[in-house]
Amino acid sequence: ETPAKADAQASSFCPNGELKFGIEPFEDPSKLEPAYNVLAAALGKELNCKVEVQVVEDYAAEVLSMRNGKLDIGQFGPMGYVFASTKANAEPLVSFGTADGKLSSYTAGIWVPKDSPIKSIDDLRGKDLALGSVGSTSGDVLPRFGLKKAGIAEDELNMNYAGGHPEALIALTKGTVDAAQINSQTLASAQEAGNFDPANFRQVWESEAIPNDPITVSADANPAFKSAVKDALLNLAPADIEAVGKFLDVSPAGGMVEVSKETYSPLFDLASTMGLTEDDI
Amino acid sequence: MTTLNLPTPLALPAPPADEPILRVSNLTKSFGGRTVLDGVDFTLHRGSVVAFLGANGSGKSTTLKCVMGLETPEAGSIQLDGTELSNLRGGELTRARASVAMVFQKIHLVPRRTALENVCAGALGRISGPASVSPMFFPRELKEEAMAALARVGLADRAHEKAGRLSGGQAQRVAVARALCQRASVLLADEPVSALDPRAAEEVMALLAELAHEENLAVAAVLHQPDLAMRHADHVIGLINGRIEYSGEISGLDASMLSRLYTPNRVAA
Amino acid sequence: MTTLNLPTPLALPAPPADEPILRVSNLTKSFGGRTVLDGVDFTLHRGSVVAFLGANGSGKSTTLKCVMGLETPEAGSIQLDGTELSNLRGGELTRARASVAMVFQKIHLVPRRTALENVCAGALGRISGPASVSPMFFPRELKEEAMAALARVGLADRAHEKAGRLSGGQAQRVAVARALCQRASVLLADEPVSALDPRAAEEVMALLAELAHEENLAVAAVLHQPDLAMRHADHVIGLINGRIEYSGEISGLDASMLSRLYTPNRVAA
Amino acid sequence: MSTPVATLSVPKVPNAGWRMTSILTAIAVFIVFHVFALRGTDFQLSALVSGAEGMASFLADAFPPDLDWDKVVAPALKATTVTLWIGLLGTTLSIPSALLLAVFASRTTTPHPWVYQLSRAILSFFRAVPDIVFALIFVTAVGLGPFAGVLALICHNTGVMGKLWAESMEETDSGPQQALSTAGASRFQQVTHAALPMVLGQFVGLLLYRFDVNVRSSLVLGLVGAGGIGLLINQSIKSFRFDAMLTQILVVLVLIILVDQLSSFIRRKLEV
Amino acid sequence: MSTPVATLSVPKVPNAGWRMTSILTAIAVFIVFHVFALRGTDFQLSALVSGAEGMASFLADAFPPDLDWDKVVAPALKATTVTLWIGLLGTTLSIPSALLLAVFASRTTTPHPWVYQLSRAILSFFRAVPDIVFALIFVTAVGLGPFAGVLALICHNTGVMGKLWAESMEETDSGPQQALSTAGASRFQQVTHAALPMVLGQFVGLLLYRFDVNVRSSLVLGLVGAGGIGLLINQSIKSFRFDAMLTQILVVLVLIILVDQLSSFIRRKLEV
Ligand SMILES: Nc1ncnc2c1ncn2[C@@H]1O[C@H](COP(=O)(O)OP(=O)(O)OP(=O)(O)O)[C@@H](O)[C@H]1O
Ligand SMILES: Nc1ncnc2c1ncn2[C@@H]1O[C@H](COP(=O)(O)OP(=O)(O)OP(=O)(O)O)[C@@H](O)[C@H]1O
Ligand SMILES: [Mg+2]
Ligand SMILES: [Mg+2]
Repeated sequence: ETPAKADAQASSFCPNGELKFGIEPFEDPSKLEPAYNVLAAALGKELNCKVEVQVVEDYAAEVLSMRNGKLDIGQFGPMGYVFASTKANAEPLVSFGTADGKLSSYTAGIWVPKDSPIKSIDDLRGKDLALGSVGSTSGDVLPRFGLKKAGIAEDELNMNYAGGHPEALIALTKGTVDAAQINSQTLASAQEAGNFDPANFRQVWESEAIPNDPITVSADANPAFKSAVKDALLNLAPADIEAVGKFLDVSPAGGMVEVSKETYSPLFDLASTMGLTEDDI
Repeated sequence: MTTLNLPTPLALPAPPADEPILRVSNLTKSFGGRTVLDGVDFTLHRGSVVAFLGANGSGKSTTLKCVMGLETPEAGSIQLDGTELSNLRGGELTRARASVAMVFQKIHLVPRRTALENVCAGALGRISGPASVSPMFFPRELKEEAMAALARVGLADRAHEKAGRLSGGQAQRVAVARALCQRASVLLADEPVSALDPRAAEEVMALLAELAHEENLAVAAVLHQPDLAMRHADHVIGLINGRIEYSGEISGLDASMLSRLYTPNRVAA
Repeated sequence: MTTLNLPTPLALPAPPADEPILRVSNLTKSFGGRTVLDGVDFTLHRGSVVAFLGANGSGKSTTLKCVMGLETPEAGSIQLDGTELSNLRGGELTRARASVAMVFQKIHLVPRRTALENVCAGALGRISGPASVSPMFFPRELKEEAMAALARVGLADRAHEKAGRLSGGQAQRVAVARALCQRASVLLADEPVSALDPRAAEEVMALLAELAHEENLAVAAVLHQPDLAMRHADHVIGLINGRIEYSGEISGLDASMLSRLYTPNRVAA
Repeated sequence: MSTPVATLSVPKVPNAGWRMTSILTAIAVFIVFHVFALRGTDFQLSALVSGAEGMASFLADAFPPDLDWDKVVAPALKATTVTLWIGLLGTTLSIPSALLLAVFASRTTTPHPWVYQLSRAILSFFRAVPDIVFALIFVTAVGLGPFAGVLALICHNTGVMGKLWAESMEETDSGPQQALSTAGASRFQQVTHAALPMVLGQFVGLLLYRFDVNVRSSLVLGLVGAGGIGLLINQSIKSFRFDAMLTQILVVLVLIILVDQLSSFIRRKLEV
Repeated sequence: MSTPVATLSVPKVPNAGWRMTSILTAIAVFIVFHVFALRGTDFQLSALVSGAEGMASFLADAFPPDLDWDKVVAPALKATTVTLWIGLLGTTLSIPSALLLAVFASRTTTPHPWVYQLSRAILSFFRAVPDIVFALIFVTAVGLGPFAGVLALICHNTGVMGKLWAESMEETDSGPQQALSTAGASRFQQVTHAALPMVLGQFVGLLLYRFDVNVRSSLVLGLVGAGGIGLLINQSIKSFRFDAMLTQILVVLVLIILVDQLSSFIRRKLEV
């Protein structure tokens, strides 16, 4: 790389001397920022521009700032991406791959204590179910979709938001609810931290696999910038992704893999079925 | 500092003495069914001191508060220098009011401000703009005038004491000085010497008489000491249960009148 | 309502008259470098009225506040009925204090409470338990005693008026009634008649003298009217700049002494 | 005035130098802190101007409010009653503890300096623990739902109201209380017969302020499954239904205005 | 006393019947509301007792606090300074608007009844809009980061502080202000020379209370990616590190106690 080329890149892809990279925290945000900082540092080196990571607690702010051109790169949860795509014209570039180069995925699930009389999703009628937080893919939309498919109306059981995945898990382990949503990622990290012993619990429902969180840029961005970011991300060494991948239950982590809007089309359908988006998308 | 040199009401040529500067007619006020003022009529003239006498609760303070617009009478008219106050609004009313100064029975100083600052505040009707925003910016002329006012009531040595730290009598003197600093043409004083020691009371009353006689102010003072009234007032008004029962020369205030004024009357009011 | 029948200090056999009930020695107090009390000594005896005279700022209120424990003197001792107050703590001190009643120069009523309720509050040292939690629960005997106290100061007809709505003189009478209701054996009154009309002032001073002479209380009253002191006090204490300059029979208070008392002294204090 | 205005030179202010120095120091510290703060927060008003368009488009999304009765207004009203109940209990049930701690933590009414320090520490503790944490603690005990939210609010509100009440007692004229203390009234009696009646209006004002905060803190409560209008606003945001959000905010606005009117009505009644 | 205590029968309280009726009505309304509220929130103290074990185990998880310097304490301190800056700006920059609205929205200082109503409406509006909504609006304009958080806090704080200040002015002795008004002082002068000096202590107390709230307002800050101690507490919860959470809460506690001390120090300085 000649200095001249680096300067050219800096001027075209590094408008204010730094790129803003927004992260919607997913399952377990502890140590998330340092982990993402590793990834951002690697990305910054590739793009020759400082990348500033910003962890937000909610996708709405991230979508809105991307819509107004105030956010350059954004990672969203699958459902957040649906809104980012429809509201901020976000274009997915890559997501996390497994060691064998495939797109990683996770599942949502509903768990009950081992000796619970609840044997299947149908038995949830009249019971307490802990969800995660509002708008969460695996913590809110998917379990409600599962209930809907099973023909259970929302007022037939007592559903409450616990505030997040770990909170839902606590509600179950402390015995204050009959059932709780726990997705495969939370399950893995809680198991590792010793907060959850699957032997004492049973999964009564599991969703289909959902592709992992995409990293996006605005579709209106300079195509050269888009491809530069994409290349940079795809070129990241698995070691740089490792820290993040762990939280996404992708272990051992592979490199990034390319994704497109189509990859997430089931989620668009899900959003419109659940009435979250207008049908005109 | 031009603000200080503005023509004050005192600079106007004095109207003929028989033209009252304040004319109050038929003032009527009641609180929750209790009639406190019952058709009060009186006039104040430049150059003369009027003493209001009356038993506790006879309506002296309420009369003065009505004149100052701090209580709204049910009926009656208040004419200042020929102008009916109820016809004035906003800035005009404020300016008219500024020509009447009041010493409150309850003193009403700002305890966190110094004596000097409290006295200066009496001049706020005259100064405006940035200089009036904070005591820090008060023009030096104003502070010097306030010092002179404090000296007139014998409190120059405590100018920088916070008002909340003064003794009862000291605070009352600051309240008098604040009214002086207003350069008003009418001065209403509600028991201005009640907390003063006898010599100070005598001096402050003499000061009020001097303001009336030498600087041509109209002064009205509520007093509970008929002897002070006799020595310093030109005219006396006696209130009984919200009605004026005596109004006239100080010499007419004989023992029987005084005894009537102060006879407790539990039936009325 | 047994609480009301507890033995009160007044029920104790009176000590010999030459034994002072309150002995204050060498009281010294300064505020921020300014010496306000400079070795004040005096005694109060049951059955006698002491008048405190002195110019504004001479330290009269501060003296009384030190006795009541509202200001902390730098030096000096205060003995109540032979007991040094600084040796008492907690409940004992509260009980000792309850035998000394005070009328404040600044009145200090609770404006939201009625006159009657304010007077009843003077008896709080005597009643306890649920009956003392709220005016609603005050025992009837207490309210009737408070009514009698209000009647003694001529305000029985305004018993249910909120204190904040009373005129200056009316509020001061409530403050006196509150002190009466305390059934104390020592009564300290700081300018208790400053806002009263002359007849009321005369009556209240006569009442204080009656309490001293007939009910054997020790009364101390700060006064700015030497003539009231002459008519009602047995003993006079004159303060100049925080020092006692005169202490003796009322007859010794001649014109030259009075003139000394009230000569403004800007050098000291 | 024909006669010149009398004047007298103003004596020197005692300690003027020292006072000036300490005022200037305070101002300097204040400025330095602000410089750090402005830097630390990337404060740039120009960014606000240049992004005004974005705000406009956000507001355009919200207008006109979605007034669909069945889908938006009715659920908002229903959720508001839930929040109302939670806020009511969270406020009134914390009165006893807040009052007690306030009396102990106010210099003018505390029975003892140690009690004073201890109560202030307790109040600080209740304020330091975020209400989500209280919520979590209670959720483990009573399960998800509004009850846990009420308990969390009670704890947090005790801390805030106790502090505000204590300070308002410290700032009020303590004369009447002193008068009762010299009459031999116990601390408790001084409080009930002087301190409290003096600050009643402020107490009511602060209480209703907390009520209104507690009603709005359903946002946090939404996190523990207490539901309420906060949850609906959250859902509207997450599904980018800003017009519905506006309607829900308007419902909250009406509620707040009503509480405000109630506050000033009661305080007027309490006036002397 | 040997002589019987003098007594006199107490005259009837005027309007006693009407007053009693209105008090009883108010109490009845109060009770009815509470019954509804208790039902509406599943209020069951027994649940709290039976779940005490759960709380105990939660607390056991938190003790002892994790005092690992590098991993917990140092990041907590660093995050706290960020929040401190945000809280500082969010508070001080809202002073001008809050003060103006407070003066207009206080019955004793407002220049006109319409101005009064309007300012109160504006203050209510600022309080009705949840701070996360302000945060979203500003994020669209200035992007993610602390600046958006500061702007959101300024808006919300204006609403709260303006209301609290207005009420404290209404509750304070207006005598000095009346004295200046009769001296012909303008509204503005009455405010600067009487109303404000009278309530200065309360204003400082309320201001520092809001500072401490703003420092803790993790919800908004987390939302806009401003980070801060609130985010760390959240993260600790989400990763079940309750011992680290306790440490972070202790850091907040220290901060709150310091602010509290500052508040009482300044208020003591302002005392007469
Ligand atoms: N705000 C109020 N509400 C109800 N009654 C009031 C109010 N203000 C005054 N009063 C009553 O009006 C009557 C007259 O009061 P005012 O203060 O004018 O008396 P005053 O002549 O000044 O007496 P004093 O010599 O004691 O100062 C009194 O009976 C008083 O109780
Ligand atoms: N808290 C305080 N701080 C500073 N100085 C004070 C304080 N209280 C009183 N003083 C000063 O102490 C002196 C004596 O005050 P005190 O109130 O005892 O006077 P007094 O004899 O009662 O006067 P008056 O007749 O005016 O009531 C005065 O000069 C007063 O300014
Ligand atoms: Mg009066
Ligand atoms: Mg005095």
